[in-house]
Order: sequence, then structure tokens, then C-alpha cells
Amino acid sequence: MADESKPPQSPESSKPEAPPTSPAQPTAPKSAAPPAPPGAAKPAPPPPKAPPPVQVALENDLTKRYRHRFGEAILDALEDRKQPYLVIDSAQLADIARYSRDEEKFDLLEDYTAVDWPRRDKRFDLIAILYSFPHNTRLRLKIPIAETERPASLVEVWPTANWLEREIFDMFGIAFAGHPDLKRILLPDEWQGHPLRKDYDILRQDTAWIRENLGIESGQ
Amino acid sequence: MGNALQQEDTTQKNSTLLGADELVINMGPQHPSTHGVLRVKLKLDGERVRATECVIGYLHRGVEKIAEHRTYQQFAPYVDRMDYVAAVSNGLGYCETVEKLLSAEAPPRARVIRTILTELQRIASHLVWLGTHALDIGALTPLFYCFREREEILKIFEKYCGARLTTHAFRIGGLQYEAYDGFEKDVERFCKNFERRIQDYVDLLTGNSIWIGRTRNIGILSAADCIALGASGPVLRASGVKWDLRKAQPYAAYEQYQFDIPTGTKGDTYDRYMVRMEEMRQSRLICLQAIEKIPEGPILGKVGKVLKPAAGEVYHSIEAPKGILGYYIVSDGTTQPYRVRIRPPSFVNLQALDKMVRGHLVADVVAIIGTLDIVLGEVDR
Amino acid sequence: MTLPPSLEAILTFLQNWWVEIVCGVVIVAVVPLIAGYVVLVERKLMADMQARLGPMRVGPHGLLQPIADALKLLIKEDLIPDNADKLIFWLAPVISMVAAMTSMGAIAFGPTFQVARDINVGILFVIGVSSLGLLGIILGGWASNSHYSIIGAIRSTAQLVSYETAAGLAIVGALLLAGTLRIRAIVDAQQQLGVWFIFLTPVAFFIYLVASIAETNRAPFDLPEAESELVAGYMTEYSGFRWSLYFLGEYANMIVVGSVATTLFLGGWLRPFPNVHWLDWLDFLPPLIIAAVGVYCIYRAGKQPVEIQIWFMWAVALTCFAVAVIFAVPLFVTSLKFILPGLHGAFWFLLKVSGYIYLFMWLRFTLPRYRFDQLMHLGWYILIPLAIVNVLAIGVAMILESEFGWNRWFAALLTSLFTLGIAAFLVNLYDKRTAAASSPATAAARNPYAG
Amino acid sequence: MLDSITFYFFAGVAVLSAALMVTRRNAVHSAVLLVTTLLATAGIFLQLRAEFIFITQIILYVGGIMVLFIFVIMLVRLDVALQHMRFRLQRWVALFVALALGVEITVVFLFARRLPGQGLLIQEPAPADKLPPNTEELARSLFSSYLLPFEIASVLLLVAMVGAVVMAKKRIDQ
Repeated sequence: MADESKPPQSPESSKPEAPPTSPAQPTAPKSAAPPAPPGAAKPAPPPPKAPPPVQVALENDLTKRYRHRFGEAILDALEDRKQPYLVIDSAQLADIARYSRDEEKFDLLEDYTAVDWPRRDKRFDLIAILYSFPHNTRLRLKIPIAETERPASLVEVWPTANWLEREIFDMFGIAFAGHPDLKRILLPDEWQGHPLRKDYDILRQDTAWIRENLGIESGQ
Repeated sequence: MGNALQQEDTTQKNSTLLGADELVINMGPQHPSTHGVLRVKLKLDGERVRATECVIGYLHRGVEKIAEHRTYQQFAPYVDRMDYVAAVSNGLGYCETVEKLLSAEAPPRARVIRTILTELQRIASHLVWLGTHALDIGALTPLFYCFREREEILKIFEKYCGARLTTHAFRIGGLQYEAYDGFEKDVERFCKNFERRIQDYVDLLTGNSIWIGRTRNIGILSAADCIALGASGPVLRASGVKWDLRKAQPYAAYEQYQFDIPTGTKGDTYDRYMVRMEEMRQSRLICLQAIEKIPEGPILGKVGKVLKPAAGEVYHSIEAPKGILGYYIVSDGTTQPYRVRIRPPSFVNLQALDKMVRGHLVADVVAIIGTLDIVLGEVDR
Repeated sequence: MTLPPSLEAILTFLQNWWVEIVCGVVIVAVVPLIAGYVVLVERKLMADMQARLGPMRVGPHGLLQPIADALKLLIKEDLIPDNADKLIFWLAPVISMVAAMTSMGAIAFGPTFQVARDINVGILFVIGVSSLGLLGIILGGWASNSHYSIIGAIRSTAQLVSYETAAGLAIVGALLLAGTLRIRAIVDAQQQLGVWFIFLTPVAFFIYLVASIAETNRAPFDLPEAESELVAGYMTEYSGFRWSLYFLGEYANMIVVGSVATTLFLGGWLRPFPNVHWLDWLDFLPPLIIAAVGVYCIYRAGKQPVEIQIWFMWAVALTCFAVAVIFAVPLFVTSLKFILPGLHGAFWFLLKVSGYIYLFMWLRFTLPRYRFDQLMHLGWYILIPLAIVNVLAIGVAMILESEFGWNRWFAALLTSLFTLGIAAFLVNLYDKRTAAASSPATAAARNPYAG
Repeated sequence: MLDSITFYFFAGVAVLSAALMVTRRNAVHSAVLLVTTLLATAGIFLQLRAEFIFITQIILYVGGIMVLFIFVIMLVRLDVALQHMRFRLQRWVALFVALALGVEITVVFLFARRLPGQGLLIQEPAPADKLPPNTEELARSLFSSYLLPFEIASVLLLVAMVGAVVMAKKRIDQ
């Protein structure tokens, strides 16, 4: 299980609280789609070589309609490998979601997840992947949020968001405002820590929980 | 934890059983028909289900976290362990997603062989579903027939890549192995036999009045509910939505082949049964068309030994046997993915369970879990 | 030599009752073995229908498997749940098995083999006592103190009470034709009429068939122990020896219902066409069939992989031949003719019972399981009304025959058709009801136990 | 000799389990003991060559009524319900009833001894094999001399059944 690319965190550390960012954090999440507030907090990463730009600004009817409707809330519209996505302001998330479903006919929330960028100002990106049955198109919404922020829950708009948001809460610790039953889904309720955060080492576990509930020393 | 719940319930038992109040019954995680380690807490009134709560995660292995610490190639075998009943489909989804991330493409020959293997895998997955579903409803025999046919498919896999269950059949950019001598013959023989065999299941189940009684009008999910709850695959098609990613957004080599998308009308368990049965027939037709003409040429595209996709992200989904299987991969320009998100069809479909079982009897819960065709390895990842 | 009076009393008692005592001991000793081999046959049949081999390891073709299973069950740890009611938990499986075995006592396996004296309520005795096994099920389910057990027990009780009604009414049909409750007299009546009652009242036989499957908790009515829903129903908490008692009770019950059906509907120990003398060559069938089994064993012996298995097969074959000779002797030796009916009667009787049990197994491997409310509806809306109509129809037919001089066959045909018409009507009605009530919204209002 | 042994065996079992039945606290245990009593009584019926009554006792009381009894006991917490129902005079009432019953039995026994051949004590019972077939006799008298009471009883049962259905239906409809 040991990972070659970085020194493993000692598994004995039973301390549930997340330690600060591990020293050998492999990489800076630099180049991927820098959203609205870039810069200051982000230390300059060492890009090995400049890749050809894969993200290009997107300008078509769809983005125009969104921009027209929501104006400043659409922070950016980009295309990455021919897949369009909108970077939107988390304050307007519920409205944009409702508009997407009702007006733009994105009736299926295909997936809803998050990505952790620990060195960024707004630490997390929420990623909502929408699919439209009538138009057979996909659209990604990318919602940068800060660590303490409580984004609006989308359960009202797409009921399928229920478990998906619970999983995000479980894995990233992002609490959704207005979720009917926000609790852990995959991990045990009493588990400490959120595994998919970048500062949660791959060898880490809630040793106390394991000892108490499974009666063994370590889950490794 | 399970014990605590049990304890708490036994004390209430006597006073609530006939009192038309509620009886909480704990189905699973060790229960013969929850298909693995699913635990469903049922609130019962008599034998009628008032509410359910799924407790999942017993099989959680942190696949998404592992992905962040493996190179792109190293992670490929891990995806086979999610839906272990349809490992080939998982691999296809992952390889195609990484190829998209690399802006590369598999050569035509590789794509056709991928299609054949994936369709065989679909049949195998549906066969496991049919056998266990029928077993849950009390028909013992179809299980053995189904596994007999599945065995033929697994033999083809074994001959092709050496593994039967978690195959890791594909490589990023194409295939590792050339199709073995007689591959087409094996597939053809299977397809020829399978037509007769599928008739056996039809004879055993389709017209059987007990089977119809147990599945008709059970666990109805309307098209609107399906879409709202994100249920996909046969569950969605059974409620009348003629939609299949293989047609809607063709991948691999599907655009070359003729096949139908079977749909149901009511969205009940019987419709889902019929849809899956017809899907097996259609998969068989796809295989037959594909082996007719497998293009010559290389099997591995030019992707290089070290994969370093340009920073960025990509989402790609395929029609796995159980529904939409999506991969969302974020690259930071290194050899390891920055984030891999897997959209598991079973996980999302399982969400519909609560809506489907309310008002039904305990026996129907079993039928409905079966008809959802979940694999806990994929639900929990 | 004078014996003390108490000893003398015991001796006279033994003199009067030794046959019954021996038979009783034989039943207690042999039924577990038979049940074990019924299980083996079931597994073999199931394997055959499911394209596999079944038990093959213990003995040639798994012939010693039941013994291995029995040993395993006997030496298993005997678990009693902490919160169980220990006394009742201990008692319940015993009740089930004792009931099944006691009822077997009154069954006549041939004109001469019967443990109990031929009491004049024989058939009622069998049915009544075997239904006591229900007490064992319900108490076992309660004593286990587990949800699955208690739901299994509730289902079981509801199911047995409902289906016993149907079975009882179906039996009444045959009893009307026989005019007696005495077991031997029922078979004699079939001999005198020259026809098995199944041909006079097929509907009653069908009702009894369905109801008896339900009574023995076999698929497709095996809801009390539906493993996909209730783990093992009322037996969930049982293990080892206690569990095997339930198991024995279940298989003994199968033999009992098979025997009842054979006695009432299939002519008991009578060979086919008992009164037709130019068919007397049918008497040669039993030894021939047994000899054929022996020949088959010899044929298979050559294909056995291990030497000891070859010897075993030869031993089985020779046993078969010996039995065949025993069966053949009274056919040729006139002075031994008197044992013919007893010997061949037992053969035919057991053959018919096996056929009946085979039917059970066949259905089990073929059909999916009913849901509980469907089961209750089938019982209350179709079988019981049908059984009542059938009893009436048989009465009418008998009066038509005796008072108006109608042809018996014509009367039977007419009434059977009439009953079948009613059946079609009931099924139609039931289908309409279920179609109307199948959506959960309307179905929720109805209680499955209310029937 | 043998008859006496079996009689005393059955009688002893019946009395003992009846006594245990009323003293047990656990309702299910009581029910099982009642079943034992009924079975022992059935055994005595059989000894009297009253096969039909014997089997009716088993089918109806043990197989039917007792199963329903246990069913109800299992599902409803009787001990709780009984605690609500218990009243203080119960013990005295029970004592009074028991005493009355005892006096009655004693009187009957005394008279029966004094007046032989008057119905209660048969001096010379007919030998077992000379008895008329019990089941047939029962049927004959039920359907001839006692036809009217028999029919009235069945109508009564029908009324009870309909009443139960009506009550149950009302509850479900609520």
C-alpha cells in the first residue's frame, strides 16, 4: 500500500484532527482552470513545461443565455477538450441550477462531486455534471467555494443530489445548507476526518474508531 | 452497531407487533438477498414497508483516494474491483476517459474488440442479475442456467487475457493483447448457443403467473422519477425512456452496429426484467455483427509509456450494464491524476430504493433490491 | 412356574401388542434415515434439473451423504440464544417431529402394515395429529426471540390454518365417495368401485395437492422459511440437532401427506387395475423394476473411479436382486401366496408416495415463490370456495347415481366440469381483484393476514 | 390392568399440567401446559373408545383453538394487559368457585356410589369390541334426534363468524 511518491504518514497517529498540509504535497494544482479570485494566496508552482492551452474561452448561444440571465454570477465560461463548463458563483447556485433544469432542460444531474485545491483561496470546487435529454448535451458547472462556506443544497432541484451531497460531505466535509438528512454515507457516522481532502494522507485512518469498533489495532 | 439496533428492537417487539405501530427490521448486512453487504432498515407496519433507510459503506475501499496516488496505468486495475460483475465495462470507461484526457484515440481494431468484450460482459452481468433476481423471488433453477452461460463468457475472457473476473482487459490507448486464434469462433459459438438458452429462461419465467404476480406493478418508477433520482440504465429504459448512451453519444465502435433500445411502459419490476432480457438479445446481435468484420491494424495507439496529460479535466461516461458509468478526471500535468471521480450507476440507482418499496411488502423489498441490480463493490467503492 | 401377576400382565401386553411396538420402533428408527435419503434424492434431482451433479463425494454418487450430514448435525454445537425462552426453545422442535411421526403411525402402508390398530377415524387421526406440528413451529418462532423467527412463525400459522381448511374440505370429497374414515376401508372401497378416486373427483385431488404443498411449507409456498426474505423463518435461530429435528419433521410430514393422498386418491396399495384379471401380469412389475435397478448399478459399477466404489455398487446391485427374488417368490410358490398383497402392496404404496413427493420437488425447482398476500388470496378466494363447491358437487353426483340411476362416470364428469367452471370463474374474479388492488396505494389498506 | 395404568397416567398428566397451568406466570408456558391437559383428556376419550370425540378434541382444541390462543398470546403482551384487568377480589372469587366446584364433585361422587346403575357409574361396561361404532352412532343421533339443536348451534356459529368479520372489517376501514 505504501506510496512511492511521498513519505507515508505514520499510521499510528491516532489523532483524528487533520495535521497541516503534508510537507511533500506532490504538486501545486496550478494550471487547471484558475477561477475568479486567483493569484495572491497561490504560491507560484513550478510548471515543468508550458503545455499548449487546453482550456479555451467559450462563447456560444448557451453561455450567452447564461450570461444574459445571471450576469456577474457566471464567472467564466470555458471549454476543455471540447467539453464546456461554466464557473459560477456559489451564491447563485440554487437559482442557476433551477434555471438549468427548467429553462435549459438539463433534466439529469449526472454527477455531483468536488475537488480539493488546498492552496487556493476558495478551497473547493464543486463539480455538477448536467445532462439534457432533449438536447443530448452535457454541461459542467464548477462552483468554487471556501472551506467554511455552506453552499445551497440541490436536493430540491434534483432529488438525486441527496446521496451525492452526502458523499461530498463525507469525503470533503462540505456541509450543504438545506439538505434534508446530511450525514456520512460511506464512512461510519463517528469517523473523524474527510478522506478525499488533499491533506488527508492515504495511509491515514481513524485508528481510534477502528480500535473501538473492530477490535483490531489497524485497518491497514 | 448492528447488535445495538437489534437489542433495542427486541425490547419493543412484543408491544408493537400487532399494535399496528411500527416494527423496525434490520435487513442485512448479512442477509441472503441483499446482494452483498447492503443493510436496509425497514420500518414495517405488519409486513408493509412504511419507510426504509439504506446503510452502505461496508465495502468502502477509498478507490478515489487511491487513484490520486497511482499513475494512470497503475490505477486501471482498480476500477475492475468496483463493479466486479462487469469489470470489462469499468475498464472501458476508465481507458476511454484517460484517452480523452490525452486527446488520443484507440485504433479501430482495438475499438471493435473492446466493443465485443464489453457486450459479452453486459450479457454476463445481466445473467448474474437474472439468476440472483430469480433466486430472490424463489426460483432456484435459473441461477444455475445463468451461471452455465456466464461460464462460457468467462472462458472467453480467460482465453483472451488470462483473468476471468477482474480482467483488466484493456490498456489506455487500445489493447494489450491481440485477440487469440479462434476468438471470433468462440464468440460466435457462444452467440449461437445463447439464443436457444435465453429461450429457456423465457420458458421458465416470462409467462409464469407466479413470476408475473411477483413482478408486475411492483416497484413502479415513472420516467420523471427516474430522471429526478438519476436512475439510469435498464431502470430508466423500463419506464419508457428510449435512451442509451451507446446510441446517444456513441463510444468505442457502437456507431457501426445496428441494435434496438428495448423499453418498457410501466417501469415496474416486470418491465425491467423484460428490458434486460431484450438487452441480452441485442448484445448478442452486436457481438455477431462485430465479429463479422474485425478491422486489421494495430491494437495500441500512440500514447507513450509515461502518461502525462496536459493539465485540465474531462468527463466521460459509458452505458455500463447497470447504467451510466461516468469518470471525471482532473489532471495537473503530472503522471498521477489529481482527482478521479467515479460516477457509479449502482450507487445512484440504489437511491431510488426508498421510493420504490414504500407501501410494498417485505417480500417485495427483496424483489426490488434484485431488480435494481446493484453491486455493493460499486456502491461503496 | 407361576409368574407374579404384574409380570404376567406385561407379558400379555407384549403378546397383544408386539407388532405395533416393533413397527413403532422401526418408524422412529427408520424415518430419519428415509428422510435423509429423501433429501439426497431431492438434491440429486435438483442437480439433474440444474445441469450439475449434486453430492458426489461421500460414497459412490454421494450415497453416504445423508449419513455424513446426520453426523455433522449431531456433533454441531448446540446454540441457544441468550434471550430465548429455553424450555420452549427446547420443546418446540420435539413437538414438530413427534407430531409427524405419530401421525405416521396410523398410516397403512399395505393391507397388513399399520402401526396403530385400524381405528375408525384413521384418516382424521393422521390429519389432526400431523397438524399439531404447527404448535412446534409457532412456539419455536416465539421462543427464539428474533424478528425473522417470529414473522416466520406468524406466516406459518396463518398459512397452515388457511390451507388446512382447504385440504380438509378436499378430503371430505374423497371420504364421501368412500363412506368411511377407516383407512383400510377407504382403499377397499376403491377396489370395490374398481377406480381410484382421483378419476372420480380430480378437482379434490388437485386442491389437496396444492394445499398439502402449502401445509408442508414447500416451494412455491415456502414462505415461512423463505430464505431470501426471512433468512430461515422460524428456524433462523436453530442449529445442529434441534434444527435437524425440524428438518426431520418437515420431511416426515411430506411422507404423511403423500401417504394420505395415496390412500385417498391414488388407490393406496392397490396395483393399477386391481380387478382386471388379464392385467395380472402387472404383478411381475415390482420384482422386475427392482431387478432393473440392480442391473443399472452393475452397469454403472464399471464406470466408478475407485475400487471400493465398484464393490459398493455391486453390493447395492446384489441387494436389489435379493429383494427382487423376495418379491418374485410369492408369485410362483403357491404356499407363500398369502404374503403377496402385503409385500407388493407396500411396494405400490411407496411407489405412489414417491411419485407424489417427486411432484413436490419438481414444482420446487421450477416455480418462483408466492408472496404472502398472494398465497392467502389463493387459499381463501380460490381453493376454499372451490373445495366447498366440490363437496356439494360430489354429493349431488352421488345422489344422481343412487337415486336417479345415472351412470357414475357421467355424473362424475358432469360435476367435475361444473366445479372447474366455478374454478375458472374464481380465478377470473381473483385476477380482476388483483389488477385493481395491485398498486401500493390501494393495497396498503388491506392487511395480508386478513386474507 | 393396562387400562388402569393408562387411565391414571393420562389423568395424572391432565391434573398436574392443569395445576401447573394456573400457577405459571408466563402465558405461553400456561398455554403449552393447557395443550398438554387437552391432549391427556383426549387420551382418556380414546381409552373410552370415543374416537371421534378424541380426534375432535385434538383437531379443534389443540390444533385450532390453542394455536390461535398462542398466536394471540405471542403477539399481545398479555402480562401487561392482565395487570390492568386484575382486580382485588379475584382471589376470593376464585376460591369461592373452586370450593363450589369441589362440593359439587363430592356430592356427585357420593350419590353415584349410592345409586348404582343410575347413569354415572356403569357397573358392567360392555367389552370394547362389542361397542357400537362410535362415530356412526354419533352421526346418527346428531342428524336424527338432535337435528334441531345441531342446526341451531351451526347457525349460532355462523352468526358469530359474520359478526367477527363485520367487526374486523370496521376496524380495517378506519
